[in-house]
Amino acid sequence: MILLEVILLAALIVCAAATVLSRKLLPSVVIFMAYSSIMAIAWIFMRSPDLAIAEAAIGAGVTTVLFIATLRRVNALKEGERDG
Amino acid sequence: MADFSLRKWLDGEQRLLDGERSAVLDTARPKPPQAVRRRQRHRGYLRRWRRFYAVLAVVTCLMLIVALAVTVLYLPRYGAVEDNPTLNGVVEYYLRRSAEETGAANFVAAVVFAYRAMDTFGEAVVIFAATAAVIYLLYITDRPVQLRPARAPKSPRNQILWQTVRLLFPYIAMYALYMICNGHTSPGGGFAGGAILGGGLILWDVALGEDRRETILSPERAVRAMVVCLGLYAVLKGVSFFAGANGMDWHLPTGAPGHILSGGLILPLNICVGVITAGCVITAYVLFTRAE
Amino acid sequence: MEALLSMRYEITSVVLFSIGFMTLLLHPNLIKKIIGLNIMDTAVYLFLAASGYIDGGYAPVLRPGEDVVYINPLPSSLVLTGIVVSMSVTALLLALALRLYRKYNSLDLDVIVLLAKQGKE
Amino acid sequence: MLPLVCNLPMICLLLSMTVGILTALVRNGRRAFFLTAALLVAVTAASAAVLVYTWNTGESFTYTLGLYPTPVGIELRAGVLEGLLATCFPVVMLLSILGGYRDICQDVPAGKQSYYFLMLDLLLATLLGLIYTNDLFTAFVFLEVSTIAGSCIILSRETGETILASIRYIIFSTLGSGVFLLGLAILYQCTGHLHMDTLHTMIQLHQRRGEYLLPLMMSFGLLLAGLAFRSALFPFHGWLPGSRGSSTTASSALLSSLFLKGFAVMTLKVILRVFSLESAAEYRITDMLFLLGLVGMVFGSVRALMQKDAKRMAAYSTVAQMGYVYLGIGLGSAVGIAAAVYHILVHAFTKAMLFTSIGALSGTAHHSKRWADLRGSGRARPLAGAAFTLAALSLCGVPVLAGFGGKYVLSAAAFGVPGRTAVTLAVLVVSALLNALYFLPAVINIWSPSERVETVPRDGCYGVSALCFLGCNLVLGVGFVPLTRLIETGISMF
Repeated sequence: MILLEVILLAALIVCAAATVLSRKLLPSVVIFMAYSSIMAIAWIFMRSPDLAIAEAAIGAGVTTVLFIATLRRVNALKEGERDG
Repeated sequence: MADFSLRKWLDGEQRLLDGERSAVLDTARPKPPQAVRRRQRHRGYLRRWRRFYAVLAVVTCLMLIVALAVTVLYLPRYGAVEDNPTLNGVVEYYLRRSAEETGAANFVAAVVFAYRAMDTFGEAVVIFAATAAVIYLLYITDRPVQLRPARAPKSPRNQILWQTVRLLFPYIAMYALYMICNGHTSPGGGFAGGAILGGGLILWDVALGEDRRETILSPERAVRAMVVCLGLYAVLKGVSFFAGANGMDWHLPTGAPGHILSGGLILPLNICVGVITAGCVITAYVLFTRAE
Repeated sequence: MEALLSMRYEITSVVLFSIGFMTLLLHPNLIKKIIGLNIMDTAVYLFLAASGYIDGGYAPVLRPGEDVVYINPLPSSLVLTGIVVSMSVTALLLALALRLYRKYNSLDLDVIVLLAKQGKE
Repeated sequence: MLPLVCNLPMICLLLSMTVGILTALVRNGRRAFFLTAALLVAVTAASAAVLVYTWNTGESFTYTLGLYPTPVGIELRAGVLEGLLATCFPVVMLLSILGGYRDICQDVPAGKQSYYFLMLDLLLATLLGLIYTNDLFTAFVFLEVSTIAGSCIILSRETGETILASIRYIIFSTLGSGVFLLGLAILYQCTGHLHMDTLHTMIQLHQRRGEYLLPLMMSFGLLLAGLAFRSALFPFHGWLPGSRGSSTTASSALLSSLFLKGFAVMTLKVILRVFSLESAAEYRITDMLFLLGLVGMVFGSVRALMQKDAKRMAAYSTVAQMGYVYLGIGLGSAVGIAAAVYHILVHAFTKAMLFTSIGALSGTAHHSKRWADLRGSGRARPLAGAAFTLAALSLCGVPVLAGFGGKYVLSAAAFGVPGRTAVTLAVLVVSALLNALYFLPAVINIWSPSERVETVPRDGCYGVSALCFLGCNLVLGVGFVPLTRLIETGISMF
């Protein structure tokens, strides 16, 4: 069990490092989503289902959607309009 | 004159920029030669400072890691049952008495909405303030306010997406509502349920096609719903704070823990919080993709 | 080694905290900074939540009629508050990033600071 | 049944949040302004009642939020000091909004004005929350509310510069609150409480037994570092000048004079209520704060000397003035802390007056804040010129004005701490000289003749606010003896 937890935590660190180091934005947002999902699993290991649900819905779900919406808008802006 | 403030360090001001970026910057505005020379000298200065600060930051950070890691070893062991100061009377109280006192089977919900209700109200205000700030930034302008389609008009609706979402959406909404309304009996609650509801609304909005001007829930309506829910929260909790501090015995019937109609104020508060979270999520998404 | 292993969650959260902290301070790209902020926050939440775990404890939902050990619900409720707060701050920062991009056509704070300075001169 | 007065802190807190929330539905900026002003008056009156009540009873009271006694539930706590601060802060806020109202109308687009006032209401809620709370986690929640409200207040004028300043501000404040939360998590792990008074007993217990000394020290440091990030203590001040320089008058006045002070009050709470002055001295925290305060005083003044822009100069002067506050805390005695609190009040009133008068003066120069453009502006608006002059003189420490009281109290406190008297006095003198060095040319500049005289319409709002500020300034400058006694009483029951 501890082995599983250690692997999980190592994956967490790897994901965090990969998010920060990846050169493109969209991949790093997607890796961040994976990071949040792993975090949700870590919280299940701590017997906190409330947190796991909240993290999966808010961290991995909503935050990622907002990031992607922003990136998409930025790409749309890159092609056309901008003010001032 | 080099600027020694932490701000420069934070933003990496005028770092020697790599090829692409310096191309952007040089074409931005031609400079007279003297100014260029001065600027280059300035830039050299700042680059050295920048490097110094980067090294400083890394060193500070490493020191912080080591200090924290050593500190961690002095803390009570993870999961310890003995010698653990966190297992004191307070936790005992929550676990032994909260079920009968608040009527909620979920201890976390009891703590969030009954014992530490003020924190949760503050948190709901944070969500509301963030929504208001997003609206302030992206929505209100001097011109008449309007949303624009996220994609060029008349682009055909994606049929696969539309059919899938039409099938899925009722289940998502039902799941979210279940989670919000059962926050006091099972894990979940208003925040997670509200986020799921907001996600479902986003999906619905995407599937309806992004060439429309109107959205599934306009920011004004979302704000109105949020204000009503926050007001309700404030009134309910204000009365309960007042009654509690003055020793009056005012509370809703607590009911049997585990039953849907139990938990006194927790169920209405969960619904309020769910609406607030969902409103924040959908408003932020709508404005990110469609604001003029 | 034994000690490190027994404090695995705390150690991980310290490492994550410093990753997030460094990104927030040193990365020039705004989106990366926001991600770093989120990593830093979740690291603190991991630390806080780890203090609530009790060996052999059950999830903090009442099991009627059973005399079992539950985990400490207080850290969970604090972290629940925290997760939602960091989502709100993220939304606000992203909105700011969009505005900034519309003004300067860049998300790179180095470039933006320089453009802002040129605009002033 | 409690006396009705004891309910007032909770009512003020909930009222300011609720009014803020309802302001979102108000479309008209003027109506939102009146709503906010009414709220501020009500809160001032209520807090004054709390002040009088606690002064008469001679002890602070706690107010449990809900049916549950602490440490299970959470509570507010109010005493003389809390009452005093909660009375003064809304007054400063009201006067700043009044003084900067014309600029708000011009700088903030009409549709956004009600949202601007919404954020001001939330700022008030934050301040009240930080003043009254007796629970560390509640303080964290209010820190986050202040992050968002503050960023919008900075963004009052939407230029690229303010957006950048606002982002910088959010980054610094989230760093600060992240560090604060980490400290809180460590503290929770080794004590198991969040309620401040219970934490205090637990910490004393641990220290007597010699347990968890390292984690306690670490958490103390982290909590203070987080708050120092927020209150722009010297090495963490980087976000401050930009955010002050470019936003509207009322925003800069409020952010400089009040916003930072809420976190300074929280610092006091962490030192006095959660830990204790002895352990702060033992962990060398007071030495650290003393040193940073000293450096901040000199550094802020030197940087202010180099600015060509009035608002940026005032912003760097704020860095220096925060140095005074932390210097007072760093003296490590009750008198020193009383001096720090007194300086918080002095600076709140004086700096708000300075910023509003700069705003009024720049109205004659097409809203430019550069000294070159402000030349002769005092002749066009004599009242604003006089207010600027008096505020500047007050910051230099001329007698009868508030700044003199602050410096006097601080140096009197320094005499009680043998090792630090000489250093404190020397730096106080140097800082006063530096203040004079950058304020006197400014004062001469605004009064010197200039051919470019622009007539501006009379501004009644500003007149009222300037006169009130002047009155408060004189009161603080003359009445420092009874006021410090009040503050010392407040600290003894803090």
